Amino acid sequence: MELLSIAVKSIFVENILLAYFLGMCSFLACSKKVDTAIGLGFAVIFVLAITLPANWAIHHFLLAPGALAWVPGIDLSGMDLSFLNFICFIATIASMVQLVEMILDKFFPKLYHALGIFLPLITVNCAILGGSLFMVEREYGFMESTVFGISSGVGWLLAIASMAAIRKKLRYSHLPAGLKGLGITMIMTGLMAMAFMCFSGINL
Amino acid sequence: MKPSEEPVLAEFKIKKGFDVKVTGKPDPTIEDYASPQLFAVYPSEFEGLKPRLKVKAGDRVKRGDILFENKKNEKMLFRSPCGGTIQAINLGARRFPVEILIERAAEEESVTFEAYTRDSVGQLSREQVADHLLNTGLWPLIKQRPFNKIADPEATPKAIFINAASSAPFQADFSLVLKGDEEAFQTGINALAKLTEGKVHLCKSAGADIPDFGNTESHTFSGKHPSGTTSVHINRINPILPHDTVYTIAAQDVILIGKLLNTGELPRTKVVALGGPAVKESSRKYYRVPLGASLVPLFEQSFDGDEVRVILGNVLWGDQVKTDTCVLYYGSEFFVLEEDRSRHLMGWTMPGLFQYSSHRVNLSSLMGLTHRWKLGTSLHGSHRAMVVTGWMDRHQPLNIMTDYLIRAALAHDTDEMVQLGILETAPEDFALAAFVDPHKTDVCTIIKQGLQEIEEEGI
Amino acid sequence: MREDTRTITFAAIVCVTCSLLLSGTAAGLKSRQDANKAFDVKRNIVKAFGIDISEMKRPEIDASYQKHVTETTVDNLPIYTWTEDGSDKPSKYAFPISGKGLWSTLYGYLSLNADLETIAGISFYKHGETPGLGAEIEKDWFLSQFAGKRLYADGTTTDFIVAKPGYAQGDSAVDGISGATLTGKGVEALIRKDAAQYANYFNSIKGN
Amino acid sequence: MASAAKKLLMDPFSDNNPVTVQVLGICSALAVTVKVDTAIVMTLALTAVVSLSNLVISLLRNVIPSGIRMIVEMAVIATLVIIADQLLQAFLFDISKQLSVFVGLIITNCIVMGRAEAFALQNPPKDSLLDGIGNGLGYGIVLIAVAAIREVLGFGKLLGFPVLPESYMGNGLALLAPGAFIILGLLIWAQRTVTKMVEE
Amino acid sequence: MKFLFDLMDKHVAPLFEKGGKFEKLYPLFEAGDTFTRTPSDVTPGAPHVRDSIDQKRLMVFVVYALLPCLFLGIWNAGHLFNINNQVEGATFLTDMVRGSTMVLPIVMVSYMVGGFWEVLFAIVRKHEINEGFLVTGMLFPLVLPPTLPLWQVAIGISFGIVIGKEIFGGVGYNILNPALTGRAFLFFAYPAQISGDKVWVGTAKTAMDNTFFGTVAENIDGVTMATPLAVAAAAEKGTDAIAALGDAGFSLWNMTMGNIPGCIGSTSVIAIVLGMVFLLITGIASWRVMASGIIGCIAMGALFNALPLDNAFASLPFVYHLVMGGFLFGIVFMATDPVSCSATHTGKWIYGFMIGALTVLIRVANPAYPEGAMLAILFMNVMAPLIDHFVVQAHIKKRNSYARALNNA
Repeated sequence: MELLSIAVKSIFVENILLAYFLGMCSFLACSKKVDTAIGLGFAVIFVLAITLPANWAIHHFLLAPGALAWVPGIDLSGMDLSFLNFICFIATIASMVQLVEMILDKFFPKLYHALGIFLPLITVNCAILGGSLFMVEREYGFMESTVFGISSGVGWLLAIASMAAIRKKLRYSHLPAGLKGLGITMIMTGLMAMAFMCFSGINL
Repeated sequence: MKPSEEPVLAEFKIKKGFDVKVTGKPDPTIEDYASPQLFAVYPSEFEGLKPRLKVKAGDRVKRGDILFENKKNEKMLFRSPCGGTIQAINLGARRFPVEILIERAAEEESVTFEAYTRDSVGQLSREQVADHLLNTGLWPLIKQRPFNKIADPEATPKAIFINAASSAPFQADFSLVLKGDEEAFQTGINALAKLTEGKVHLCKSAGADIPDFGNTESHTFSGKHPSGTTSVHINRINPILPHDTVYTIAAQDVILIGKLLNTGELPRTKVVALGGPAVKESSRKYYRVPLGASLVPLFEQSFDGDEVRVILGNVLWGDQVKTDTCVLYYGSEFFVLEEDRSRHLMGWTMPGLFQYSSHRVNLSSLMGLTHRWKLGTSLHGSHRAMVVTGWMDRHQPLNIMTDYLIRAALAHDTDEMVQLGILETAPEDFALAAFVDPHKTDVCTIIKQGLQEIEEEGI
Repeated sequence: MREDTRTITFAAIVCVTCSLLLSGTAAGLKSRQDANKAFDVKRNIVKAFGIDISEMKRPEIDASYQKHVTETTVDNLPIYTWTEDGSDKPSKYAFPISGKGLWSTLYGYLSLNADLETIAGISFYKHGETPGLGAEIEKDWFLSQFAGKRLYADGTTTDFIVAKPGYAQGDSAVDGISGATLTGKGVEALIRKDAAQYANYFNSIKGN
Repeated sequence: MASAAKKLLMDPFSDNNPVTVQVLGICSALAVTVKVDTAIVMTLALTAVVSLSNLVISLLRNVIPSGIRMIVEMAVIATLVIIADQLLQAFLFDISKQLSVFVGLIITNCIVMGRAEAFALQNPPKDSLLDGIGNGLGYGIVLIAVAAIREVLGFGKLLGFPVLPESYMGNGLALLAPGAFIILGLLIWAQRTVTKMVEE
Repeated sequence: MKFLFDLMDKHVAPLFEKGGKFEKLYPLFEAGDTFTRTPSDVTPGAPHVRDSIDQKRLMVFVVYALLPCLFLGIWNAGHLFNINNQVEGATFLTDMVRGSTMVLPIVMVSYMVGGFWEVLFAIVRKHEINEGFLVTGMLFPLVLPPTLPLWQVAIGISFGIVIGKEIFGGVGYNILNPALTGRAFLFFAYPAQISGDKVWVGTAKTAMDNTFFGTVAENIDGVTMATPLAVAAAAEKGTDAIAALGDAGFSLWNMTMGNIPGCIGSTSVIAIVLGMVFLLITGIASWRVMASGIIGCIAMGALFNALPLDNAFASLPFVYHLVMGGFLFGIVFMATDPVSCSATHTGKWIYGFMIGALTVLIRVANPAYPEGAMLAILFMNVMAPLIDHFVVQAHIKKRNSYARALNNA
């Protein structure tokens, strides 16, 4: 139940894009076509689902205050390496993306070609790093982190896919010159965020 | 219709559609029309044509002499419908010859070609048939899909569709036209059959008195308009896939080809219907008219006033032509409407008893079953942004999402247009959509431009 | 091969430099950061004791905390006491409160007067409620209502109420926030919950 | 000031603004715009990081082995961000609490990486530093503008001081995420209408 | 009459046409001109005849459909006011008069401010004035509580019209329903006044007020009453929500009648059904959306009934969901807005169903917003293009397989 609640919350209520503004760059750049958007969305889900548990382990066993207490022989329980969180997380993300790319290339070439161009982009997608940082801040456990990762990705996918569909519909619109592109996308994102707020406060 | 259903021999019942109830049906009698001496050929009738003139004003021509050729395909010739003197060649924008006026001589000389019987046509090769038709100037009667343009002689069509059906208001009834010309029709079919390795489909309206012909596969279509349009026939019988080509031709044009082959001379006459609310009741009938002959005397006695619109075609689909037009290369009916610029007080709120409508928003739609309306050309409103209501799709029997196709065309998204099936269509298929649309979108033009874009880009 | 060596050397240098920099910063600033965190807690406790800290500077708050506040734990529950100058008996008792509001968990401190029945003050230091609605719980108009209200009805149980806005009646009710009924309900529930936890303790010292 | 240097510094303010024109780095920008003070701190942090990273990368530009270029850039940026975060925690604790994870997210802010890649790798240190400062402040202008509008609309205050009459009723939407998006959208509209920029 | 029209055509029209003195104000002239008489345009080409309906007629007919709601809303506002202020000798007539003073200003502000933006954008952006604002201007006040301050009405309709519609290019180009956008804006911007759990039903205004419309009992500054949704949402765990509603004075009957507190237009099921029947007979609004919406609402309500949940609202029979709050109004008048709703047939079924289901879900599971309908519609407005995208893709797939199958046959 707790996990379900996290899932619903991170897909709808606290959508990582619409409520926390994360992953905006790729959201703006890749929401012109629905198929691209969906491809990128799945790539994000995939990478979030892998990096969050990995980062959780790194944080939990290496970096958190007192995390090194398990090391036999020396008393390291006083160590607090949490200031290394950022750099370790981003390194994990970068190497995970690289790894995923290689595995896909080797074993699922079709999927690799479908996602190919998006994967490197994901490294600098702040939704991924943000996911890890939120996980630490909210003190999620391992399962919670995994669920949070996947459902944040799903939330992001939902947002970018519907935005892509909306932008397709917007092609027929008669927009003021200055609003074309970035401007209207921003406002539309705002209206979308407003619509998503209907879920805020849902208690399951 | 599901693909699993057997399409051969089938009588196709088209469920979706709409009949525009308009007054002015022509009597099913054919009258011979004694034409004046003025004849004309309109190069502007042929879309995509680049004419190179072979005559100049003052030249004397025989019936069947070359008037101009197509620069894009120099085998494609256009010949004179009568013998006489070239009176004038009127140029339009960019010095494009829009009309060539010919004064018929009292004594006509004719160019003759080789004659065939219905069976000897069968001995010819595809190339011979095509060259003969190109040379005699009758090839442009054959059109092709996609793009609804003059057929490409080099293409290998997977089928040929002869349209002998009619569903739009007062299209000429082919069973009437056919009487007495069965032989020519069969000859024409035999010639066409040479052009394809596939089948020749003869599509008829249900209930029409048209016998079966050899060398063809007959299909009957019933239902409201547009059950009689070529697009519907193609869609139900053998839909076009990307990179397919089919040839299409109107049934009366097959007779013209047949006559050419049988007689070795250019055909002299065809039958046209004259109807519509603005035509006097006594004049509403069929006329056997010489090809290319001036229609001024006929029109003068049939309707009066300047505020009329003469349409080559029917009320839903056709081009407006001048009131002093001559018989054109294409088409077998003229439809005359009044130009209606009347304005109605508070039109937006009146119950709408006296205004024709297909929508239940107007009370008049209740009378739509039986009553026939004297329609005019009023737009009944002004243009508004298009809203996808699904109404445009209401009467569309083609398996096409009309609204989305139009949107894709508006957005110049050629990929999506092709995916949505624009290649199967011609602008005329969207006439009903434009008719019912409350936003007064100029749908047919949008589709036409969409098709042009795709043709320019290549599929 | 030479290229590879160079790359590796370069990477090593970058790594070492970065880690030196980082460890240096982290070590050098650690005590300051910890002090900050500790101060944040202190400030909220002082505020919960009903002291107006809006005009006070950091050293003053620190000093005031040093001087007046004592931390103890009873049955693993933290308790903070406030002793006035020159007195040896605590005059106020504070304990942490937390619980669900509408969207988020609310964290704060609640303090009691020496009678151990009425509220001296309350503060919230962490929440994620809607600005302008639920977030009004950290505003003075809302918090200042609590002072003097009765928390324990008969020494053990509590019937503290966050009422509909404008409907607070009696000495153990405060007005809720209009438009944020549920945050108010949450505040009511968490006060009741934590008050019940501490009821035994307060009863025991009241007996003395 | 030399006009070239001035151009480096001033261009990002409007004509080549990283947020409204180049569409970079909006991610974390909006989350800290509820109040002006957080926006200003964020601006300073980002400006410091982007200018210093530009400087460092530019200094290293001739010695970085191309194979590990990106990783080195990443390491430099991450280091700088962590230092910035540590400093904030030590000296501006309240604000760093409000900025929460968003300081850390400067790492993935496309402006930093983008300027390092696009500018610092090809240009001398002095220019790179100026470019970094210019871009950081250009980003900051947008951030602070959005924050100012949100704070005034939402609280009737600016930097905590009341600017609207007491009776002004705060607009709650301006404080929520949709408000930030819409205000930024309108700002972009205004800016592009003035500069006559059209995106197709 | 004819003389007047001739005068218009000959002397007034040229002033506004190209090169005329008031060329810039042409949209205004055009609107007035075509309002009095249908335009004289003829078809530009094939098809040479057109159907006699136009957008103006459709939009105006939607406004007609809304009139019963407005009428009952006015009566209800006055009626509740008079009851709560213990006005003596209140009759139907005085109820109406009182209600008019409360409701009509809201409608007028909505039309005036909305119309102002429409005209401004039409002139600046050189497009025609679209009759769509007639519908928006009427829909918007009907989903507001009757005591909303007028300045909020003005801000709300401005946001709805400008951000919700005009910046996209006007009616037909927008993504969200403009009236709903305005309503949602108010909901989040000024939740205290509009959050939907309580509605002010009466404020004695001035002394003159009192003498004019009957005597108001003294010392009443205003009464707030909970709406049925708020009562049901507040029902304690394990209790019977029907009983709670009954205690608060709500029965199925008065919720159907509509003489209960709530938004102006959406309390009376009877009035809404009148409008619904009109829309369905004329075929203006999509029956698919309405049907699937009601099915969705019933299905979700029944599902909650069946689940063993410890939530009084969840166990409320689904019939109540249909008559409570703004659901019916929303699904009939707002969800069916052809511009913002799903455009494909299949899409409409999904769209409507989801609105119904989400409405109940939000009502039951989201204690923050007892009124789920408006937000559910807004959310589905956002999702509609995506739904349509998938429907169109599926259609393309089916088309291709149909063509292939026939070709291989």
